[in-house]
Amino acid sequence: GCGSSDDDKTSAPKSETLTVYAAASLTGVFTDLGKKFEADHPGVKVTFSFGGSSDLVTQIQQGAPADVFASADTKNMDKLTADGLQGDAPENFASNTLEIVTPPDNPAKIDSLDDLAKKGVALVICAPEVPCGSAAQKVEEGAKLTFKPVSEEQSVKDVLAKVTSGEADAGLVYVTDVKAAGDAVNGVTFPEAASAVNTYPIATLKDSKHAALAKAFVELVLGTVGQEALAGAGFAKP
Amino acid sequence: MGRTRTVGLPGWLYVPALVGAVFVLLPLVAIITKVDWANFGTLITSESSKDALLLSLRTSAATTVLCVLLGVPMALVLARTTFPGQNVLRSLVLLPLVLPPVVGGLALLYTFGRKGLLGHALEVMDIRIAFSTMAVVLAQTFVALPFLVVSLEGALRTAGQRYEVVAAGLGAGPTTVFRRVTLPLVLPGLLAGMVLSFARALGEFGATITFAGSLQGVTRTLPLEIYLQREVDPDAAVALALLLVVVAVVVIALARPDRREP
Amino acid sequence: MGRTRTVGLPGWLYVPALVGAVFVLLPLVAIITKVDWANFGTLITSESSKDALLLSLRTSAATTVLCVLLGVPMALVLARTTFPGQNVLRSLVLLPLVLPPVVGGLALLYTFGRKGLLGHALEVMDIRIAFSTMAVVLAQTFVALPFLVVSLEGALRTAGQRYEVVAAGLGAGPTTVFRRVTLPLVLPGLLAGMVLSFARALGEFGATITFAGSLQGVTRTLPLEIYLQREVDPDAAVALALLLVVVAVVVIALARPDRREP
Amino acid sequence: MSLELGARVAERDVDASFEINTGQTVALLGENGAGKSTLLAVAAGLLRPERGRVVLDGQPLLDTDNGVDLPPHRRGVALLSQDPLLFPHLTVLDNVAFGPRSRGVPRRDAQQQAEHWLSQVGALDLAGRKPGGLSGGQAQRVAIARALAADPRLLLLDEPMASLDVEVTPALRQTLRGVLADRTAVIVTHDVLDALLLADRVVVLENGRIVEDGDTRVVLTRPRSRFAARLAGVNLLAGTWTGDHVELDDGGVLFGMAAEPLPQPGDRVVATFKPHAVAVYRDLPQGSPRNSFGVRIDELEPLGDLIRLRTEQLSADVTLQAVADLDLTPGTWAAFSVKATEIDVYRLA
Amino acid sequence: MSLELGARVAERDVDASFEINTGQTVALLGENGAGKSTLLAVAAGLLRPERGRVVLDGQPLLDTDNGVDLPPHRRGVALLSQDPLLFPHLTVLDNVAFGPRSRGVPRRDAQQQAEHWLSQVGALDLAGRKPGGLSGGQAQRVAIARALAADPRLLLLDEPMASLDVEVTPALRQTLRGVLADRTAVIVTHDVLDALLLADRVVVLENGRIVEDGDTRVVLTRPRSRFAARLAGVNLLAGTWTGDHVELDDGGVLFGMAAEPLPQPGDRVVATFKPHAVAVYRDLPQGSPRNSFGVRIDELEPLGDLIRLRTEQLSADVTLQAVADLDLTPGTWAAFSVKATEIDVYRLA
Ligand SMILES: Nc1ncnc2c1ncn2[C@@H]1O[C@H](COP(=O)(O)OP(=O)(O)OP(=O)(O)O)[C@@H](O)[C@H]1O
Ligand SMILES: Nc1ncnc2c1ncn2[C@@H]1O[C@H](COP(=O)(O)OP(=O)(O)OP(=O)(O)O)[C@@H](O)[C@H]1O
Ligand code: MOO
Ligand SMILES: [Mg+2]
Ligand SMILES: [Mg+2]
Repeated sequence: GCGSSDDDKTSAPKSETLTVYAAASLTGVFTDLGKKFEADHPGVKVTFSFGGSSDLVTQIQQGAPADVFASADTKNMDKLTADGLQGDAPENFASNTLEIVTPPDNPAKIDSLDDLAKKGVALVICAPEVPCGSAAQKVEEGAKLTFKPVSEEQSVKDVLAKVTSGEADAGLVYVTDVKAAGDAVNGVTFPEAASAVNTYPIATLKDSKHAALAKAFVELVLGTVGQEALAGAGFAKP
Repeated sequence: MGRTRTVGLPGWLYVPALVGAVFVLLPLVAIITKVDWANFGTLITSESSKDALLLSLRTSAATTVLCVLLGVPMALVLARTTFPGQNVLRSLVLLPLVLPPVVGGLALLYTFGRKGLLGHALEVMDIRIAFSTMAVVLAQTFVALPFLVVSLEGALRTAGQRYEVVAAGLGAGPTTVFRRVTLPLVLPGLLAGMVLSFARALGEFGATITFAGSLQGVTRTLPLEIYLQREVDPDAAVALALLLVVVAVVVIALARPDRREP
Repeated sequence: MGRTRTVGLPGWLYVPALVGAVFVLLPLVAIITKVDWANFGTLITSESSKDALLLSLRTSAATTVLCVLLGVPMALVLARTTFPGQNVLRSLVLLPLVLPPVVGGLALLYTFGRKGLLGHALEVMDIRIAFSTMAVVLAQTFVALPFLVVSLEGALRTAGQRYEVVAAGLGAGPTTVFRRVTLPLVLPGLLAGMVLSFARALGEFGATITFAGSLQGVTRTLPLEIYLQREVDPDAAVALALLLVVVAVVVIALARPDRREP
Repeated sequence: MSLELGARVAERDVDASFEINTGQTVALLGENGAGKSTLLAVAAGLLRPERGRVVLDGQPLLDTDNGVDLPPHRRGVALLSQDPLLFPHLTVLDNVAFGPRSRGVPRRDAQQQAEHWLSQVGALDLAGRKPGGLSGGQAQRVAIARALAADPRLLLLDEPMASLDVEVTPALRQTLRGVLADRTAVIVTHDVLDALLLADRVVVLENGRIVEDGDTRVVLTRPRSRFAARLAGVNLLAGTWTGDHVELDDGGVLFGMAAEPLPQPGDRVVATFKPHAVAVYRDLPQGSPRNSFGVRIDELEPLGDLIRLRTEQLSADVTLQAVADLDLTPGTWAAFSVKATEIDVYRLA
Repeated sequence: MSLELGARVAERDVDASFEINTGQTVALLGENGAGKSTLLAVAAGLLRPERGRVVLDGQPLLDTDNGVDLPPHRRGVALLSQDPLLFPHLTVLDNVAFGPRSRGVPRRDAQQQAEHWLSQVGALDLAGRKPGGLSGGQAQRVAIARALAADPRLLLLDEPMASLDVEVTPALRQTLRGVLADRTAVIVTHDVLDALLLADRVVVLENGRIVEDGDTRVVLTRPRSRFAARLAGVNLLAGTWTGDHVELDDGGVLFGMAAEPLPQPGDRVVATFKPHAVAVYRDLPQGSPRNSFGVRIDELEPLGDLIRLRTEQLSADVTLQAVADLDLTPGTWAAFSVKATEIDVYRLA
């Protein structure tokens, strides 16, 4: 961005588009925040590209036209900063912890983390390679338990889907996922969750053609409006 | 009217045929039972759904055209010429079929992306392909092209060259033979190939999200929208999936040629 | 040896054919350039990679068998009989092609899952499909079956019924006609369909992960392993993708029949 | 009656029906497009007519009025069509053995039968070949062997001798003669010899309708249709009997000998006479033959030691000497003259 | 020499070569599988032989020695093959107009030409049909029209008259005669009439080799090969000249008149005589004809007013009366007797 025409402070309501790349787990909250942002900035349209954090990073590395990137973990944000693609330094804006999820009728009678290791429980967790899986592994090791999952999924949503469909008796997902799923599931909190907190960082991007707008969006997320919305969706403070 | 007689099929054959049909149809029925009919209308007429549907139809149509332009010559070269390494080439052309679409999308990124093989050349020409609607078309073409090539090559081989040879003997040059004999004779095969590639393009997800991203109105096709809606509103996702199915059935039924025995 | 002559192709046709070939091949080259050759061996021989490869080969082979058992009768019924609603049925059978695989996987869950359409019936019989290798095969069959049906139906229609009619006139009953005339005549088409379904099964990702889950050695096929490795070790993912490509090329090349003009 | 074959196929303008006895062979004659192959297709069960009835030895194979329609493989009817259609994936031997094998004959026996029929058509040396490597006539011979090997209750042969060479034709005709002797069969042919030597009866089709049907020798010596006459090589003119002579349809007058059953004045009749009986002059002669016509010679054909002169309607056989003396070439005008005693006049049925 | 056609195709055991003048028509004769269609395919450029040379009007179309091999569409050679192969997606009219259109003739003119040729083969009324709806003979006629309409420099006809009816054959032969008169053409046929009326020259193939090549009338009246003799309807026996008589290859002795160029003792010769010249008895006669053979009669064929008796090697033409008097039927033993004056003896080249 060698001094491109991104001076958006001009009050002339010309149409501009801000592009936000955000982790899939932020879909609900960020869509709402986007609407809010558009209301605050007439003539600006916010579009989102939601996806797995690592997909998004790869795309940005290959030149995707992103102005803001919000990751579901620090590892993926680190890849970006390693390439020097961030604008301002990343800031953590939310965190998430694990919660046990079961079908509404809780057929396997799961009350605690220990119950997940019971024989005959169809347990589904994330694979250790993805963020929610490494969190699950930490919890498992911390509690000195040995899980025998029937499946190690690629993403939290895949875990949730197995539980909502009644296929699995229990799963380990994020608090926010349990909240978003509403009546479709039953959540069981457990104290050991505190040992594995997942942090969400956000940053503007170096090549952004709307640097000022991007900054404004990051500020919105970090500000009270953003934090309230995130809390409403179940996210904790970073 | 006098009717040419068909030889009957062995009766036992209907059993596995029925099992197969049920196996394919039951899941579709299952989807339909999950649809929230009360809100079906509002779910599929939201701004983002309409954008996604239109984008899907536009890009799939463009993909089909591109597949015909590139695939027909490829099928002809594979079916009508012989050259060393032809079999290897044919296998390679089939590869997008076997590549998980996400890997295909990655491969496209490595090719057309900023840091890709052609990245520098494209940058010099000031062409940005990735993350544009063009990228969606390229991703869909990459996965759909083998369908057209394979089905058309098969049709060309089965049709044989007897009529082409006769036409050449009557003085027709290669272009005339191609236009007036080859193409009309394999038209059913070509149409079948077009339907297949259109269908494959319409359902394409993995390569698109990886190579083109998911921007509403620009790169977010119907399958991507379905995926996204699943995060926030599973009912909407199911409704959209049904919409996709209906669109596909309509297109396939419209395109189906009146296939009579030759 | 005297050779039957082929009519030449118009010269201009080679240009788009070449463009098409480059378009498909360049991304494959791009992948190869990304491979970390120094560690290639160790990357693809890890325990999890070997498990994934073996599982992929086993399930894809089983899928191909299942596709033949169900798809051949289906193709015959579609090509050789007429009944009301046949065109609609044919479109519906094509649907798994157009359905994004993830949606297809959901549909399978809604059907064979514990709470699905057949869930109760299966539970009574104490059959648990989800999270088993059987589920992988079902998911792959669901997406691969249309390939076999479409290509075989095309071959059957192009081959026509003239020889079958002759055979019936010589006193052969439907089963004999099927075994001794129909099947041998469309063998190339059948093999092509088998290659296509095997390839599609080998690359299947979305439906498998949604319906079968992902557990090493049981349900985590090579595409799932690739996807997972991408999160932690992109080098390993690229190496595995290349492995998948090589396996596919080998299988396709081996299966390719010696296709001579009929 | 053992074979009853009738069909109406409006789309092809065919509406014909005939019957033959068990063991009889009928020759189906007629010009291109007359409907010969159509009738065979109906009998074999390959074409379903709007209305049709096929009864073989008392068993209805097709009866549209009563909804009977046996599938081809249950009819016991083998059809040798105009196109050999040998199974491309089977060897010549296996092609011929296909029929016996389908009847349940064990493999070795079937192959022996196949070898027998191949040697009958002079194609035993081709046994191991694939049909793709056969010449046109070789394929035709194998197709004949395959049809014969099927040993059907009814054999339908559509131009079996087309494209066979002069070396094999007489021998094959001899073979067919043996095969057809005690077999119910229908043979389509454009060759009068086939009809004469192989068939007991002749049915002539014209535009999808039967115009003649009778004993082979009777039809070919006393043809009542132009086509049969042409085929038999006799001259035929149609007209009306006046009681004394024939008033030809094209205006002329012809004197001849009325044959039994005697025609009545006003009856439609045909007059036939042999080309041999025609005397040829350069000018219209005066003399005893009261029947003379000015004609333009279209064609000269050698016929044994004679030359056959063809005009638009008539033929005359003359010696080479006469051709030379009269300087006859295509295009010459000449006078044809026939004695009344040489002309037979038949009442049309 | 205007057409030079030579090819060796080992796979099919064909190795033959002949030449003809511009405007000449040659009839290619030979038994099934002799290699006739193979030679035509080489000329048309559809089959590439190991070695071959095709030169038309001085222009090499194929010359394997010098690497020349023009593609079919640049040869100006039209081939009517044994299978009509009409384009199934085009109407009859468009099929016939295909050749002219490919030459660049405007649509309307091409269609007019097509109509002309369709009327020449008596198929104008089929113009609007699709080939799928034609009878076998109708398709054959349209294929002839299509080949003729292409107006090639060299016309190759592979059994054009097979499966045509007796009504159309003479007229079509007449048409072909006109078309072939000033055209370089090769016609494959199994019918001696086609050869006699359409061809200036005859080439006879046997097992892929040329065994006879010469003026039509000469070959058919003085055949030197068994096949040509059979075709011409004359009897032919091969043997060695002793100076006085012929010692036949199968052991007998034959007296006849040696023709110019006179054979020398020890020369290979053929003896020919007409079936007409054969007298038939029930027992071997004593008398002037010194040449008598005991034979078994295989077949009786009507031939005009006569009956042709066929044995394994010989034919005799006798009257119906004689057949009745001698009670001749297939299988009867009889004596054939020929006067020496009726037998011509030729030296083999
Ligand atoms: N498949 C078809 N569809 C429609 N009409 C057809 C079809 N085949 C033949 N016909 C027409 O039906 C009529 C009878 O055809 P058929 O094949 O029975 O004639 P044929 O007597 O066998 O003639 P040929 O001697 O030429 O073989 C012809 O006018 C022909 O054009
Ligand atoms: N495609 C082929 N491949 C191999 N051999 C063949 C092929 N076609 C024909 N032949 C063989 O080549 C020889 C010559 O065949 P060709 O077709 O030239 O015979 P033909 O003289 O045209 O006979 P016909 O009178 O039966 O048409 C035959 O022995 C035949 O079996
Ligand atoms: O976006 Mo993530 O990568 O859902 O855990
Ligand atoms: Mg016919
Ligand atoms: Mg031939």
